[in-house]
Amino acid sequence: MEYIYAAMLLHTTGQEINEENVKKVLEAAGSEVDEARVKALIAALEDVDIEDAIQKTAVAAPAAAAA
Amino acid sequence: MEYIYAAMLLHTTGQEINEENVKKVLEAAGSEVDEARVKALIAALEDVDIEDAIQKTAVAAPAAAAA
Amino acid sequence: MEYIYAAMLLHTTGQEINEENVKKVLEAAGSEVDEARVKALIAALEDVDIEDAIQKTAVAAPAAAAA
Amino acid sequence: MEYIYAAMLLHTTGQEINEENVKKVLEAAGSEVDEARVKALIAALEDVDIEDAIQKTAVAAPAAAAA
Amino acid sequence: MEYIYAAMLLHTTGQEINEENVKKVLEAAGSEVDEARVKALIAALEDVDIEDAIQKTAVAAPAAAAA
Amino acid sequence: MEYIYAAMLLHTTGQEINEENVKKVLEAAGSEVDEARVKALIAALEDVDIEDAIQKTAVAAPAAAAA
Amino acid sequence: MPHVAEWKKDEVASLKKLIESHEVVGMANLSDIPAPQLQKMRRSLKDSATLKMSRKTLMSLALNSSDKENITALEEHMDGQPALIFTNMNPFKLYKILEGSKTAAPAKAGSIAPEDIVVPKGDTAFKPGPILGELQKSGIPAKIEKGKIVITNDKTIVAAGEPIPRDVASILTRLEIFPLEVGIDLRAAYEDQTVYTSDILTIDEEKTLADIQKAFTQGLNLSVEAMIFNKESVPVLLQKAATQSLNLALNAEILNSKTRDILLARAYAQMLSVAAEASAKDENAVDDEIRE
Repeated sequence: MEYIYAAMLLHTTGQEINEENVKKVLEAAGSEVDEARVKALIAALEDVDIEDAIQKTAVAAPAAAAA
Repeated sequence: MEYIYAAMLLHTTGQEINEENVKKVLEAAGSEVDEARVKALIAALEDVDIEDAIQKTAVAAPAAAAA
Repeated sequence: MEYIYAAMLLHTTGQEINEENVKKVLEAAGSEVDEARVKALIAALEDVDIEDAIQKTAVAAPAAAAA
Repeated sequence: MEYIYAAMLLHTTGQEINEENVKKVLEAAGSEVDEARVKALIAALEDVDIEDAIQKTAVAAPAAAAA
Repeated sequence: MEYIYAAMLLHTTGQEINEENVKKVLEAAGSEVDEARVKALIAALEDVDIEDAIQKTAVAAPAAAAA
Repeated sequence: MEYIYAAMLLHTTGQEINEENVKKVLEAAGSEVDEARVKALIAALEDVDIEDAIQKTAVAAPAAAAA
Repeated sequence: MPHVAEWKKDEVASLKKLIESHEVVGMANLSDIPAPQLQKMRRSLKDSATLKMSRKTLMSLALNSSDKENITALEEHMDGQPALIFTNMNPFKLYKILEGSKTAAPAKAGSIAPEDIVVPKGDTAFKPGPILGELQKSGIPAKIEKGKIVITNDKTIVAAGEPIPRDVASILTRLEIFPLEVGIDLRAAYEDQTVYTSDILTIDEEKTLADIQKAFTQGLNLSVEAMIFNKESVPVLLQKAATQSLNLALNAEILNSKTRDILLARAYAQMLSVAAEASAKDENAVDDEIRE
């Protein structure tokens, strides 16, 4: 999940989710970065409103976490 | 939330969750770091089984949620 | 999902899931192949026991959502 | 299942699911193609809405997980 | 399903499930017999324990897998 | 079950489920036909909507799986 | 037949004619059917069957005079108030129709209970009075509650196959429980050298329905298991393939249009979960946004 965590981290801090930033975060976390996966991540997230995606999907999360 | 993501990122890459590492990740993500919060987080996470907390969560598929 | 389907197809026929094979299958299916996504796919699958990953339900119950 | 994956792949890439295309995909995946099975598959798909069948999965699968 | 019912019928009456018998049954049922499908049927059933297979719930399968 | 299978076969091929046809199918399957059972079957099926019964099964099965 | 009256000869001849001209000849028992009900049944059968009541001896004569092989076996099934039924429909179907047209009737002293007769628990319409004693005497657990006689437990008062005692019959009628069935009771039917008795003629429609569903399920199971493609198995196989593919994509964390939202939400949910545990230790470990 580190690629996704990196994206979420950048989303939370308000930074742009681009190749450079994702790589920077992953490297800071000591991860060996796979360029292809970074590219795929960026491509997949390009048109996505993360806030929206989380809200739409996360109904189960708090309940499950509380369980 | 960025503090938590940073910790999870470190957890996933297998790095130690200590002040230095958390700060490094947060800075890479362009975040201004609050030292007190980092300290509190690290202390609190000492007694938390992150893997366990992660496993506990469940996410419903959007289609399923809509059903 | 075509990249996943291609991987599943190769897995089922017992072929190696590598760049060349994935591309061959996707092209045969008339897909425009994005090299980066193929590479990302292969990288993501590298550490995964496919047989295992196929069986493990990755999405949570709607019951949880309702709870 | 390779015949099924071939059909799903063609469906996803928007290609027609006909004998020629299914065979092409299967051969690209290194599979020995049984013409009779391809014919049976195509005949069966004439009455089946793939999108519909797949959509049902999203709902059924998590429910199954709850069992 | 007529090919399957023909096979199940022969299985129940204790007759061999071979091309000749399957064709005979299908023709008696007024079906136009597709030789290729008969061959495919017989090939597919060769390695299957019919008694066992008819009991295995096909639809609930994902549930079982997930359980 | 051979009497039921014979009826299902005729239903699938679109033939009328009458004494003559059921007997023809059973004989083709090498079964010794008991006239009384054929007659009982026909009488029992007269008020049964096979298609409906099948549909109910098909619906019940995933529902059961989901339960 | 030297001393046989002319009308009897005519009746035998007419019965014989009916026997010869129908594929199916049934022997029924019309005991206990009130006349108006019998009229009604006769009318409803009009197009599909003919019902003829006659003396036993005349029916025997007619059966014995028939050329149909083995039809005299029907004589063994002359019970009560016998009648012959003539039809061309499947004897099983005839039986089904006749059974279906039976109606509930009050208990009669000495009648055999066709099944267990149960007095259900619950309120009765009776005000307190001597009937309470009568109920109790018949073995029905009754008491007075809020000014009414109430039956406290379900009670099987006559077991299947037992005769109904006189006092029980009267109580049942007063309770408006009608445990008997009246109607044309088809004892046996002849068709094509075979006499089918009522036990054989009984069709279990529910079992037939269940068998159909079983056959379909078995066929589907076999199709899926053996990967035989037909329009029933292919949707199941597609679902299986789609589920497995989705599982793989999610478990391998491969982002595409189908998995993206789920994976993002999963990361978020995991973060919340970790945050919840961290804040349980020290609430300053997390920021305000999460604490809300």
